Amino acid sequence: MDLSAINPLVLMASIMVAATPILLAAIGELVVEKAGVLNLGVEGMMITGAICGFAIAVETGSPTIGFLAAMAGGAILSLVFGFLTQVLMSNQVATGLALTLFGLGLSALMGQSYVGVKPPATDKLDLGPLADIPVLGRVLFQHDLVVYLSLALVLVVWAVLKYSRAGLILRAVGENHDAAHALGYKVIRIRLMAIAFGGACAGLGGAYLSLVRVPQWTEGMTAGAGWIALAIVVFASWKPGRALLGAYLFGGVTVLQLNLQAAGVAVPVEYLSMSPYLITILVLVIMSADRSRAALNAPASLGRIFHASN
Amino acid sequence: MIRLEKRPTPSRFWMAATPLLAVALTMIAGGLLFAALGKDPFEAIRTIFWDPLFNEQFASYSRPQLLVKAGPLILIAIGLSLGFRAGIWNIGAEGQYIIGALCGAGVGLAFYPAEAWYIFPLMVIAGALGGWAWAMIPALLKTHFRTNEILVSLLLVYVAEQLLASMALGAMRNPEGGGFPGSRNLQQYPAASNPELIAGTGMHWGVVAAFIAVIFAYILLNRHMLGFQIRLTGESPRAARFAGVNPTALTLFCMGTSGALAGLAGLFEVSGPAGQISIDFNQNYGFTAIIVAFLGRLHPIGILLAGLLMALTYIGGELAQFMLGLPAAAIQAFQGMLLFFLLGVDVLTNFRIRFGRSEVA
Amino acid sequence: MTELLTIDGLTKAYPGVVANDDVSFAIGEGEIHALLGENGAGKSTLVKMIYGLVKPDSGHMTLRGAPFEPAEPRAARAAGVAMVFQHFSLFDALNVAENIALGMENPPAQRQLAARIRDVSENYGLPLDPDRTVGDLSAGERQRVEIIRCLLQDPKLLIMDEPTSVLTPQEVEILFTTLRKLSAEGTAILYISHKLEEIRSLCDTATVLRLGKVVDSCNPREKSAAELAEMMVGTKLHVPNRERTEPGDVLLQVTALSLKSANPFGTTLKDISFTVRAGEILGIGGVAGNGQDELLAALSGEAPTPTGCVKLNGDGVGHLGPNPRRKIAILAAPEERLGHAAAPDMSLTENALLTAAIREGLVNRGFLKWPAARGFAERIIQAFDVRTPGPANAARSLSGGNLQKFVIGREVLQRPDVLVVNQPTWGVDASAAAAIRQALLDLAGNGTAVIVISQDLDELLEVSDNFAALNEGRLSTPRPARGLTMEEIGLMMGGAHDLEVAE
Amino acid sequence: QDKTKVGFVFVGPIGDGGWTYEHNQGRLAVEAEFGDAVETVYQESVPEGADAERVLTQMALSGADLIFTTSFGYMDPTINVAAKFPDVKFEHATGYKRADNVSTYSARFYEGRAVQGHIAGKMTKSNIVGYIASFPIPEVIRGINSAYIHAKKVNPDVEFKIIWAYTWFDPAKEADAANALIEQGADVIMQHTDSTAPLAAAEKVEGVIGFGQASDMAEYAPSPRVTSIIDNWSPYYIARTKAVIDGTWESVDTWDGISTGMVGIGEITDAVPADVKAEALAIKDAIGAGEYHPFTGPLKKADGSDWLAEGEVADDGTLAGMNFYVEGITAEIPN
Ligand SMILES: Nc1ncnc2c1ncn2[C@@H]1O[C@H](COP(=O)(O)OP(=O)(O)OP(=O)(O)O)[C@@H](O)[C@H]1O
Ligand SMILES: Nc1ncnc2c1ncn2[C@@H]1O[C@H](COP(=O)(O)OP(=O)(O)OP(=O)(O)O)[C@@H](O)[C@H]1O
Ligand SMILES: [Mg+2]
Ligand SMILES: [Mg+2]
Repeated sequence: MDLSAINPLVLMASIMVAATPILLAAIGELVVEKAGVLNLGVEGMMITGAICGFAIAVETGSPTIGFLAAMAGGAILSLVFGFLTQVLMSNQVATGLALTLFGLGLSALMGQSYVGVKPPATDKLDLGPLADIPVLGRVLFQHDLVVYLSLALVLVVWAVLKYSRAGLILRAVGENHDAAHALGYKVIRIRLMAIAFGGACAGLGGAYLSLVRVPQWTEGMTAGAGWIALAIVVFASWKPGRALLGAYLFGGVTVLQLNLQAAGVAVPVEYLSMSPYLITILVLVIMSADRSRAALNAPASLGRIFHASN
Repeated sequence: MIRLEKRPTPSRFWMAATPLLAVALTMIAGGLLFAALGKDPFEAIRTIFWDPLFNEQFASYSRPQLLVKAGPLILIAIGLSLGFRAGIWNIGAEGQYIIGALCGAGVGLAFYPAEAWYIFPLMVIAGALGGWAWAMIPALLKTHFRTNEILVSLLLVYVAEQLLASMALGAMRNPEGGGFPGSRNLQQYPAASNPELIAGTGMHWGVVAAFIAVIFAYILLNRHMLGFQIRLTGESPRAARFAGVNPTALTLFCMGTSGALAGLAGLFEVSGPAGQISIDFNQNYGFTAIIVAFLGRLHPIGILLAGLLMALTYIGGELAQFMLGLPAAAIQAFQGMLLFFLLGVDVLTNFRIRFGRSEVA
Repeated sequence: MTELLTIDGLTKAYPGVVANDDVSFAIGEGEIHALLGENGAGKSTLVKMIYGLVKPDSGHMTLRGAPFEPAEPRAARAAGVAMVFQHFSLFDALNVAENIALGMENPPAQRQLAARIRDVSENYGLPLDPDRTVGDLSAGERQRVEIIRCLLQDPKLLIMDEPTSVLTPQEVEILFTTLRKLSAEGTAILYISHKLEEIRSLCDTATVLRLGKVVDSCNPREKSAAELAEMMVGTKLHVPNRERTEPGDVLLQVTALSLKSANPFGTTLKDISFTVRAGEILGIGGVAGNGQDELLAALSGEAPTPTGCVKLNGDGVGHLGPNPRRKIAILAAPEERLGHAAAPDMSLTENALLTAAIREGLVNRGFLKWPAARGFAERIIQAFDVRTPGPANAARSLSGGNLQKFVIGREVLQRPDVLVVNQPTWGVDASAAAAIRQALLDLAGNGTAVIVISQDLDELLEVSDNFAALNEGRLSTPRPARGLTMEEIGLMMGGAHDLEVAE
Repeated sequence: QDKTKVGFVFVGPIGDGGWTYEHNQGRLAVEAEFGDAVETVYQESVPEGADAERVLTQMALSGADLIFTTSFGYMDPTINVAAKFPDVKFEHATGYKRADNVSTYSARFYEGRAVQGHIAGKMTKSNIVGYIASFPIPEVIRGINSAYIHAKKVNPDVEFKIIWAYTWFDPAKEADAANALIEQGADVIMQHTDSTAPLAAAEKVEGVIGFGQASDMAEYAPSPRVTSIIDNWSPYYIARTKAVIDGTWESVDTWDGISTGMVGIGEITDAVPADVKAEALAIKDAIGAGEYHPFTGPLKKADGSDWLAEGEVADDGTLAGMNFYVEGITAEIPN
């Protein structure tokens, strides 16, 4: 066992990269849930984003266009969910699961000719002298654009939800859709926009996997990341800042367990492999035990079907 | 303009007609998909929906296989539907299925090579208990700490998968298996096996259990106070409490029952069709069953039919793959479409579609 | 008086019912105009059309002479129409300022808005703290939020759909002062209420709707409440009567009951004690949100208490849940009809089963006796004149008044020894309310101890033998209802809380 | 005359870029070889267990003459179905149960690992080799041992850091594992999982090399991918199909390696110094010619007990069930 082999700074930098896909998906889902919609199809949207981004990046040679395409792909798929649940008022849990199934199939179909292809490289953002700052430079300033984008997104979502009128309306719709409707807000339209935003974020997260983190296209490559993103939203009790914490914590435990293995720590491998899930459950328990807080943050209309009665 | 108008009571006609409509729509959309992939859409649809049932070459084999494939789906979905009806969301049946299989197989393997009549019954009990216990974790966390059961049950699936891998590689590894992962094959150990009961029917104890579960759930929901309380809780938790329902007990009952049934499904599968514990013994029955439960509108008879329909698309999909060279992904997308349509057209049951402005009554 | 809004031939049909049928009338500037009608007469539908929430099938409106066709509430608000809804349109998890901002077209920045809220609310004698979470407010305070939301927009026309059911008499007085002041400033008010006395004291004109049609209009000050009711119903109204009987022995005894609410926004009960005798009706008044729900829960068994806190015939029953209490004939009917007393999407038969399974013998070793349950539901429908095609219909398909009759009937027919009802006639029209009160009186006449929790003081004074008031979870000492003045009652209810009359 | 129908049952999607991908390449080679004389059918992503048995039965019912079942977990289903269809020939990959109409075949990947181990030992500057392993089964352990023995032989200071990913295929996890190893000083990454993610991770860090696994992964050449082990099933599939066509098919157990081309060594790139490359090729040739066996004594087990004496060569039985590390590897094998 050689724990000294683990460099905490390097570890931190890895965690940021490992956590970015789930963070993106989680922050998108957070907005969706704040609008009162439970979309369990994150996994399906992520993987669709992964292939859309990959294919377009390969075809155009530009990862940036790829990322945009991924967002479009995720958003379009999410609107299928939006149409079914908001317009046709189907059950959100079942439709979300169906979306995941469909997304996995669709992405595999779309990706058939992209197996074994190497995508164009996504450049690290050149932050010049910042990158050379001794400690912080390695941790904070040597990433690609999407990592910073994900952090900025957390900030923006936080600020918009807290301070802007759009955010207020979004929260109102998620809190009491009947009252929002009575005040003249277009509940369904607002929710569809939130759903599309969530889809775009999930798509971007998926593309980050296929274009940066892995990078390659393979069927089923998201391997459950979408589900983790869902867990993180509840874990965060619908607060963007805590979603960041949750994503980094989960990413952190995942990366840490591999590091511990590499360092030869004498904990059975299966326990290390389980640890990210067990620790997430543990934290969930601790957080929900504080009853009032979690209850207050949960959007009261979450998952309920809205039908304007006139 | 098209508007939706809520019906005072759900339409019985559409309740029966929507599944047929959904299948028809799926055939059209799926046909387009298959045509886009360069396959003959009619042939593809026929292969998926017709051949498993009526093709001379396959039907005599595929038809009973429908039961084999649908059995665990129905068994799990019935359990889940009880909870879903009450607003208790166990979506970790996959994990409970794994643990049930591990516990059941563990008991069977522990007796190896003894031959006694009681071994299989003991395994059944162990399987049910295993699934039950695994479901009790999210249940108790929910009742004691208000932890969200959707997430805990889901996260426990991943934990169960790790346990499964470690069991297949470790404690349950077949000592005569040359070091390969996987347990002894229980089918080759008569006292612990779950054989086909009547040759050529596909009927094994798991299928029997699924049918019993359907009948049991039907009676429970329609004739028994407990079933009434379950439905009431789902419709209106506050009214349920007013009616004297104990939400804690109900949560434990629903989670426990769904866990036990999932565990049973796992046990019957490992001792029957699958035969052994292996690293990827689980094959998404637990997740697919959620879809089956909703397709069946959480109604026992509906679930029975939905399970069979789902099994049909699996088996038909397999035939389409190697007869027509359709990629597995196309089948998966096709199943997704079927679900979308089934969920989407359900709106007709509860709503009336109106065109233009409503006329004066 | 110049006409502000004219309504001409508005018609709106829903499947199977014409909610508004060729409705025409006019509201003048500064006029306080009442809209009267039974449940389902079409009042809410009409005002929703004015507010742009519902589109009329035909007919048109003019506002200050110009055609007025609001496509959405936004347009109505822009034109100077504001509305306080029958069912609150508030967001519990948001604070007061946010709730108000949501109802405004171009709200100022949060800080300025908070200042204006303080300003306006003080000005009208309706103090409000903009930073408080709405879920924590009492019903009266919540209503203030709705009103301030309207006032901040300087409306020309203020619509109020049943606003007073949640206020103490003093609060009602203050509200009326505010409304009169607004009216004097030129704001027209369209006022909907089932409380006829209020309408008589407040309104200048009344338009009466029946089955969607305008059947009459009058100056309510010139009519008696009974006359108004007759105009609404179209027939003579039955006035509840009872023969006063001597109360019997103490049946229910509550001693030093303290209970924390299960709801994070709820009220804690503090040291409540009272007794009810056989044949007695105890009326419990108080503004909504002062512990009514919690008290009902403690008595129905939904919220278990220490054994000795609740005694029936001297035996402690506090620890018993709802069903064991039903077994010993303690029954209850909660306030919330849909979702508490009844399950909206279940049939009336199933809703009959909801509370009657034990006393009516509708289960046999856990198995349900459907025919018996249906029979019981039919009996309720018969005995209480519940208007519905049959027991197979879903609870939500009934109008509020009919469902309320069903709920009360369900408990009454189970021959309770103790019956607790909360808001038995909330939002129910005059004739249905009279029928329900009569049922309660008859029950007491047969020796049942009845507790009526209500915010309708007229109702309480009409039916109760003794009266007590809930205020912030405490119960005042019960006093004989006869001879109590509104003034005294108001003080028992905690006065006007922190309200003051506008100058 | 009827076409000969050859069926393939795959455990993953043919787009996995690794194990199943290569088997499917074998299928395509059969099609190319025989043209109209054969028809191939396949089924991908077939779970092991009950589904496999059904798929096999349906394939047999549809008239297949020869069926390749390409995953260890199909062993019992293959045997069961074969018993019901005595006229159909079955070929099961990586298993050990045979019957009159069931052959088994597998590849000696550890031979390729010997070549990689040699290059790793020579190339590492940090003396740390990272190894991403899938599951602790004999095949994987064999690979680790073979690589370690040959790395150690040329670099006594070499140390192996092993991460068990508990998956054959999870690109994100494999990438994380590779990163963890690199961050802990590994400058050579070996993998026994199927995605290119570890190579992509290696590519991002200057001076780290890796190897293609299962397929050539040439898109990462010349560096970080310096060579690869390629599963090349085509010759075997062609030969067995021909045997069925000719009527000469018999039940056999095939365990081939470099000599028959079943295990291919991808081009060694110029990122490897010429002398090292030459040595590596020499090892490959010696193994291919049968002159050298990667497990040749003296070798001890990790617990210090003797295993192979000087010059002694491991028998196939021990190799097939290998469940121990050789001396020098300090980690524990999980189970
Ligand atoms: N969205 C709707 N769909 C169908 N019918 C409706 C709808 N809204 C109202 N109705 C019907 O229209 C009629 C008028 O309803 P409305 O709510 O306007 O009555 P109201 O006079 O406000 O009654 P209350 O005094 O109980 O508030 C009722 O018969 C009701 O059943
Ligand atoms: N969206 C809707 N679709 C169909 N019918 C509706 C709808 N909303 C209301 N109704 C009908 O309206 C009637 C109830 O109307 P409403 O809610 O105005 O009742 P109410 O008697 O006014 O009770 P309350 O005073 O409690 O509001 C019921 O008959 C119900 O079927
Ligand atoms: Mg109403
Ligand atoms: Mg109304």
